[in-house]
Amino acid sequence: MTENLANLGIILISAVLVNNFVLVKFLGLCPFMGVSRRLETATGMALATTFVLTLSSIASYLVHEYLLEPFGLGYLRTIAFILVIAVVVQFTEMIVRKTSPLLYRVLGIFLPLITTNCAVLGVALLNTQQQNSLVESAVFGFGAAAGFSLVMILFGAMRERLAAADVPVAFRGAPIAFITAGFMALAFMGFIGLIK
Amino acid sequence: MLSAVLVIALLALAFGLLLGFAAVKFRVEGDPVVERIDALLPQTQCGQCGFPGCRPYAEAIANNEADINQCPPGGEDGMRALAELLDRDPKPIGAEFGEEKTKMLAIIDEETCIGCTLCIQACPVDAILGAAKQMHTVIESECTGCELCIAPCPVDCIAMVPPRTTVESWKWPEPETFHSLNEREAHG
Amino acid sequence: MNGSNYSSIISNGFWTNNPGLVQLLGLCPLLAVSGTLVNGLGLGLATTFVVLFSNLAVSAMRKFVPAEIRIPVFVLIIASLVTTVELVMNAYFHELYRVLGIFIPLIVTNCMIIGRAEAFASKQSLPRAAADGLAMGLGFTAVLIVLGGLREIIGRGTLLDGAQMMFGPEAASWRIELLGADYPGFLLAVLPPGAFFGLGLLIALKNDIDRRFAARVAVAVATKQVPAA
Amino acid sequence: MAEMRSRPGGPPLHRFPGGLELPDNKAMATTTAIRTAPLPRELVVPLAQHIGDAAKSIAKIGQRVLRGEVIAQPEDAISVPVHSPTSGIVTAIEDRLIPHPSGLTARCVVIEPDGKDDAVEPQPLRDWKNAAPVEIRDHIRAAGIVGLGGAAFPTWVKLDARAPIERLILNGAECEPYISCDDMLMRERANDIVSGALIMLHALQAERCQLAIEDNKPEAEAALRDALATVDDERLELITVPSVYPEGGERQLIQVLTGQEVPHDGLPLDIGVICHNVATAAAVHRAAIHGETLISRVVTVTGRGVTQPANVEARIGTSFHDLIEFCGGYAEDVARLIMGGPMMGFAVSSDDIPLIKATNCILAGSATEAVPARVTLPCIRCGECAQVCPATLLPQTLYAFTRARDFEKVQAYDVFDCIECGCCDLVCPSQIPLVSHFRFAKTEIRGKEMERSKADLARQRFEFRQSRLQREADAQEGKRRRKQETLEKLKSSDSKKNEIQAALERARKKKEKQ
Amino acid sequence: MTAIRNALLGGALLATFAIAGVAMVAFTWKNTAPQITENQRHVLTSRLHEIIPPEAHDNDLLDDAITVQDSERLDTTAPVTVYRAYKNGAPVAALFTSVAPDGYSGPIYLLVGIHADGRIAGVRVLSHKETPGLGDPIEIERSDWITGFDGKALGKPALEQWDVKRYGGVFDQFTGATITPRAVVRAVKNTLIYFEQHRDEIFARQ
Amino acid sequence: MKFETSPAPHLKPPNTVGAVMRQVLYALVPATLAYVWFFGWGIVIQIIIATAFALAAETAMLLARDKPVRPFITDCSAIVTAVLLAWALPPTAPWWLAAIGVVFAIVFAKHLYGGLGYNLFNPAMAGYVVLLISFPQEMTQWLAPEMLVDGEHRMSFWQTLVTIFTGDFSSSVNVDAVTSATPLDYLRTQLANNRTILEIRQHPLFGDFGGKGWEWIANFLVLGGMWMMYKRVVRWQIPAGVLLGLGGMAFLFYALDPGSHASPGFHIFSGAAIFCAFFIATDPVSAATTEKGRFLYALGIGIFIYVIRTWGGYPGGVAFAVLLMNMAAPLIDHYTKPRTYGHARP
Ligand SMILES: Cc1cc2nc3c(=O)[nH]c(=O)nc-3n(C[C@H](O)[C@H](O)[C@H](O)COP(=O)(O)O)c2cc1C
Ligand SMILES: Cc1cc2nc3c(=O)[nH]c(=O)nc-3n(C[C@H](O)[C@H](O)[C@H](O)COP(=O)(O)O)c2cc1C
Ligand SMILES: Cc1cc2nc3c(=O)[nH]c(=O)nc-3n(C[C@H](O)[C@H](O)[C@H](O)COP(=O)(O)O)c2cc1C
Ligand SMILES: Cc1cc2nc3c(=O)[nH]c(=O)nc-3n(C[C@H](O)[C@H](O)[C@H](O)CO)c2cc1C
Ligand code: SF4
Ligand code: SF4
Ligand code: SF4
Ligand code: SF4
Ligand code: FES
Repeated sequence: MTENLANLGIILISAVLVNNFVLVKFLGLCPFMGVSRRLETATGMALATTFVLTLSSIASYLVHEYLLEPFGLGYLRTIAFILVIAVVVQFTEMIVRKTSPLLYRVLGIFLPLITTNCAVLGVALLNTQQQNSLVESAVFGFGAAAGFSLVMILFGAMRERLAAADVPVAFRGAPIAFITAGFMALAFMGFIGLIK
Repeated sequence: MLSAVLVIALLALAFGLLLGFAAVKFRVEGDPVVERIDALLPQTQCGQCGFPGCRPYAEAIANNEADINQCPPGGEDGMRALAELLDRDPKPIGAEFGEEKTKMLAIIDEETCIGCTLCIQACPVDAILGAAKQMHTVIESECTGCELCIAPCPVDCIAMVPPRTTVESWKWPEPETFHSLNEREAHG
Repeated sequence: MNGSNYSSIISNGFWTNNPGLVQLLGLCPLLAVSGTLVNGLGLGLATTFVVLFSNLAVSAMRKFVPAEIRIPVFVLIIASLVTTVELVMNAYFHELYRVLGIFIPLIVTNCMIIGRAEAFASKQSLPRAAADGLAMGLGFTAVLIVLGGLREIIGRGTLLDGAQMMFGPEAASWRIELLGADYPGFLLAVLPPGAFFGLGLLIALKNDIDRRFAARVAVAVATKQVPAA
Repeated sequence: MAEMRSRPGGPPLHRFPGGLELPDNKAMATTTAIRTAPLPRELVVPLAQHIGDAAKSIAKIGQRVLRGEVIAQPEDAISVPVHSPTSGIVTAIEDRLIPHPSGLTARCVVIEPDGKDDAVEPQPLRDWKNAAPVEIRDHIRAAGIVGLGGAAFPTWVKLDARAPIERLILNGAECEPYISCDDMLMRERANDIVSGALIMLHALQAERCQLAIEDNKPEAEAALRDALATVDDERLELITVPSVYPEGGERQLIQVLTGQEVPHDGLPLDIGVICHNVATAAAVHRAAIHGETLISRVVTVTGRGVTQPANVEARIGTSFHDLIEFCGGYAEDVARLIMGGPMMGFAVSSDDIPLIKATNCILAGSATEAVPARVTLPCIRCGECAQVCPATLLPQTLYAFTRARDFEKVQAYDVFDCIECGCCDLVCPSQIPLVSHFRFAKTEIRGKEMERSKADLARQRFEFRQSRLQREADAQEGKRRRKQETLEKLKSSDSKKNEIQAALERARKKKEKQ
Repeated sequence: MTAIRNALLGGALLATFAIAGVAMVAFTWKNTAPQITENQRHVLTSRLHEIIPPEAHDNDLLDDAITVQDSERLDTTAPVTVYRAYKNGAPVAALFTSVAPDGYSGPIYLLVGIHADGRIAGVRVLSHKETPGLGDPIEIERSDWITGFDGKALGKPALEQWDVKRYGGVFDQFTGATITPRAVVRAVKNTLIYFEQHRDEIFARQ
Repeated sequence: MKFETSPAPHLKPPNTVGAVMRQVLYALVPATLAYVWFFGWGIVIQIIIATAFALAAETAMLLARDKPVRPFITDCSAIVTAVLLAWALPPTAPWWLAAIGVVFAIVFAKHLYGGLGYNLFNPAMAGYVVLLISFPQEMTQWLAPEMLVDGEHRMSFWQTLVTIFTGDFSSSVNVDAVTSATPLDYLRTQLANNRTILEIRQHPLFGDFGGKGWEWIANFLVLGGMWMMYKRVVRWQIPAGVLLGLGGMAFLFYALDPGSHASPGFHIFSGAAIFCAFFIATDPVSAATTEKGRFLYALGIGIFIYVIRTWGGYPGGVAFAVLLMNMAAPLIDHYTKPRTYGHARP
């Protein structure tokens, strides 16, 4: 394995900033909108997702590489990946619950939601599409999760500030959250070109 | 085709085993969420939410069987606290459950009271004192204002009155401006 | 929400409980593929197909799946359906398939689908479940079409661009230059921020309509009550 | 902690964060000496004049009381008795309007003076130098002395040094504009203050006493210096501090003099300091040496809304109206009547309210002076408020969370550390009534806590009742079963059939009765 | 004990569904796979056919591809695929997947078609990241600027005129954007030069 | 006697929002004059157009939202937004550009959030970015400093007006010389062509520190900034933070490789860096609000300006950097709450 460190750095920056999963690639939006009303919950969700995303990125790489490809079953990848993700989520939940009740209190309620976070499946699919290696898959998964966490936490803090704003009635709640996300996407366009 | 079926079946089998096992092994005992919800309810025990008391309502919320906007005594503030705890969108108290009223206290007109004890049986928090055939009184500090004692009284001697504002219990009002969040529909 | 009659199932899907505007589920495809009307329509129909059949399947087997493995079973059903759709689109609508890309397999994680399976189909009879699936799917599609249409008009000044991808080569001429050929295009609408702004505005519009309607109803009720009192 | 400019030769001073330099407007009321107000036709003495439960009236309607006679006894530990300000007849004990921001009424003793001003036998504390501290405290308590600096906290409690006290600070800062009662008192009765300081030092067993005075009161400073020279006690020290509002705030003054902060959840005595107002010291002197109780005080009657501003010594219970009349009546354009200073005082809706122990100033403001025509705009987050906050709070954030009704956050941002000085309010370009919002938040949070504890009580009682009902039902059920069993047994023996019948009858009757 | 039984039962049921689902998918796959492969090929060839019409050649372009590498001339270290068109065994044209590395926001991937006689048959942009609204007129969908290459050859115009007008060349620049068109022009020129130098190798069939 | 009551304090507040905003406008006057000197009348026309549309949009939104119009118009915040946005536009840009930008700024970035004080994002910069990504062509046509065009070709007020409203450059002006890249733009594109800084600086676009003309305007902007600091409209944290962040990054890379990185002085004195440091980043509403937070916020802006200028696709960088840090401001505030009096030191 001769992974070029610079290459991995580019994958990371690309996934976190330039091609941010939420704001540019449009993945993982449901939790982004759904559990970001408070900074605390947003942070919890971000942490849980980071863990699961990285792990399932690796796991689905392994399944794809060693189970599907050898048998020429690439077309089954969606089914296989979703199973993998469900297992990883369940597994994480079990481990966390067993080892650290404290952590479970923080992350517990978010874990089941992650299965239907399409960023997780998205990473797995993109890994196969981009033919990433194992290490690349891991870095890509982590980068995607870090990008997700970054905007999620910023968004959570912003929404707390929004709670005091005199937003026009029709825009209260979801609409202004979308508008805000729009501005975030606008700001993230500044990163275009950072990666050639 | 066979290999496809085999591979996925293998995966699924492992998955199913794990889940079935987890479902039994790691069943959650007791639900701390219910406690936390219950702690936010006003404990008026009035049943306006459609459940026999606050705790049943708390359980219903926890099980997704009831919405968070069904408790008028808790009012806007209570609903907000629930929304925050459960990370749901706040919504106004449903009109069908009654309106948020200022808190009232029951007083018994001691002249008229015939000492029938019916109100004592109705009061969910034992806030009424008195024995059969004697005059009854409401313990002001313990009455939750649930109004459950009103209906049973055969001589209609119980009335709800707003608690007196004294210099001690007086609260500073919130200054109003034209950009106050006039419609207190929570958002964020 | 127990959907006692069909009209309420339908109004749920299209308006009161619309997956895109109210439940806020399936947001990713909603934003990602609503660059043009045709893209939106394509993914909307694919999603409708999946939710319809998953509802049917779930409703059909609701009696004999134990609670513990309900979710995994649903997920399996949905994943199989989605893969089927994916293969079919790849074979027969190849260009559209390429445009929609990763968002076709991602229908699997559209929470709306599993949500309907959980909340509705697993408790209701077959025809009801079918109606619900159709209503929800089409409601979702409607939002996709409106958002896609708006973004296409504002962003490029056209409508129905790329119709040939769905309706065959002769549909290429369906493309309408709404704002004239030399409309420079307001790029914001087609770029990612435009998607967020667009959906935000749509939801606000819906809220506003609801509010006005509610206000009108309240007034009507009030005036009706006056003579009675 | 940054050092503040201090007089050459004086001890190093420190800075407290924030604060404002305000035009002091004190001169109007300091041109004449302290005037003594005549006895009014009626005195209204509220029973609650300070924190804690109201005192319980022991006077009877129609009773004649003497000056200095106790008319109400404290019920609460942190409380003091109330004395009759003059001799006369108690005409009523009823709810009257009192000076309170709520504009509500509270229980008062109404006395009609008989003009004789007969006093009870004065009981000075002879030989206080050899008295035990506890004796002095009890004496001060009996004299009804509370802090005259604004909060009217019972002075004897603060003299109860539960920890060793290093220094006593006498607060003569009087930092708020317009108010000059302490200034005049220091000019005219410096000896009383110094004497009071010595008594307090003894009561506290403290090492030294610092008299702090702002540098805008040179006459008072000179008078105090003379008084200090006469006693020549090296434990007493006069310190001039620069004039910055709200330096007179206890915690701010302590920080200026010691460089230390009073812990937010503690008291000054936790860092070995006790702070008293200079007027309080004078009152202690009068109680100990002359045996007088606290029945009058010096109050500044000022503002452009009153014709002849002055400092007036008046009996507690004199109405604001009488005091204003004594000072020449209202000017044409009077628009506000304020108890306290322009920063911390509250506007009252009527002048038919009595002077209380805490009233240091009656400000009759003209329209141009005291009616801020605020156009409140939204907060623009400029941060000016945070710059001037002496408690280093973030008023803009507190305000935002108060608006959002997020009281949890409001508390997390330390709203209870706000001393309500009004600095933030004044500098805010959006002219937001910040202090009012914080007061609202504070009472709202306290109210919620009360509701919460009430709800907890209700929950306990509800659960108790549920379990009681359950127990009763169980007992009933048990009884029924036992009865059933005996019944079965009895069924077999014919001989007791009648008995059974009778028993069943009885049971039925009993049930009907219930 | 029941735990294990439940787990087994669950697993079995799940496996059943899995088998059913996968069977459905596999069945679909069987029936669509040929069509899908065909589609994928079709996408590629149709791009090539934009430049070399199908009637101009008689070989299968996709099968007749070689890769060449020349980091200096072709501006990329990656191998460049060349599709070759023949009619009746005679070379007709070569299609290069060239790269213009110095676009405004990154490399621009091009398809450069060159007739056997050295004239440009056509150029298309395969992918790029240029600024929308500024650099994107290089796409055929946005403007026909790219067709300006058709028929040009080395020396026609002269080598130093292979540039945008501002720098003394013959090609238009875009308003507010000269970098993008310059990069494309340069890449096309370089491809032409490479083609001239290696014409025989390129058309040689092994 | 009865009295009205009102909450304490009972003194007249010395300050108003309108006064604060007007100080910003005054502070811009000298720099605007310098701008006119170097680049002609365009900026004045742009300011007028933008202000007119801003006031119209503000009024319309206030009416639509049922808010009183007077207090919010007289607070002048809409005018500040308009003027700052106009400053960021190419002086000969078509009129509709200013109109679209400012309407977007007022309607979307400001009033959907509740108007004055509630916006999370800097309205002027939001408007600018929308224009930049939607109309990059119009947004990148900059005039060369007038000094470059010989004296008699200076565009008159009338000519500029015609250009702005019709899009045609008057025939007397040499179009090639008129539309050109800004120094930053030029620097970036030439660096991409592997030219060294030294070579690039030979170009007539460049002055002693930054771009010719630009560096003079920057001086006047500093003057305005000092005025605002004197007036306590802005405090030192933000300008210092921006300049330190940008200068620090530039210094770091300049020290590493002066051949392919411009000097800190160049970075600070060209483009909108100074403008940003004193007028844009200082927008109190969308900035962090704690003292420490403001410094961090500004430092972040400085760093992002450098990153986007150097490696990004948009050479300006300022607007994106500001929006990016606007996003982070609430979080920064959250983590920079000062220690309250009497609380233990953390
Ligand atoms: C509830 C309460 C309890 C207090 N207990 C004591 C005490 O035990 N000892 C003491 O020296 N001061 C005590 N204080 C007095 C305060 O330190 C302070 O001097 C008083 O509140 C007047 O403050 P102010 O006028 O600055 O508001 C207490 C104050 C309050 C509110
Ligand atoms: C903002 C503020 C300003 C104050 N200014 C003064 C003052 O100028 N002089 C004074 O004696 N007390 C002032 N106080 C009250 C003091 O904090 C403190 O309560 C008093 O000095 C304690 O003395 P006492 O108990 O004898 O009244 C102020 C309090 C606050 C909160
Ligand atoms: C935001 C932005 C994006 C740009 N994108 C491109 C681009 O994609 N392609 C391009 O050639 N020039 C682009 N430019 C313009 C270049 O920076 C440069 O100014 C231009 O190519 C020089 O053109 P000129 O010589 O006609 O002035 C862009 C400029 C800006 C400010
Ligand atoms: C120092 C200062 C800087 C300002 N900068 C901006 C700015 O960059 N953009 C803007 O739209 N408004 C600016 N404003 C005006 C005002 O704060 C802005 O319109 C608010 O964001 C509107 O809520 C500024 C105001 C001040 C006092
Ligand atoms: S309505 Fe509220 S207070 Fe009444 S019982 Fe239900 S939860 Fe309790
Ligand atoms: S006294 Fe009446 S109103 Fe009060 S708690 Fe009991 S039943 Fe409810
Ligand atoms: S001074 Fe007023 S406007 Fe400025 S931050 Fe504080 S509350 Fe907001
Ligand atoms: S009133 Fe409170 S928040 Fe405002 S400056 Fe004074 S202490 Fe700080
Ligand atoms: S569709 Fe819900 S997370 Fe993407």
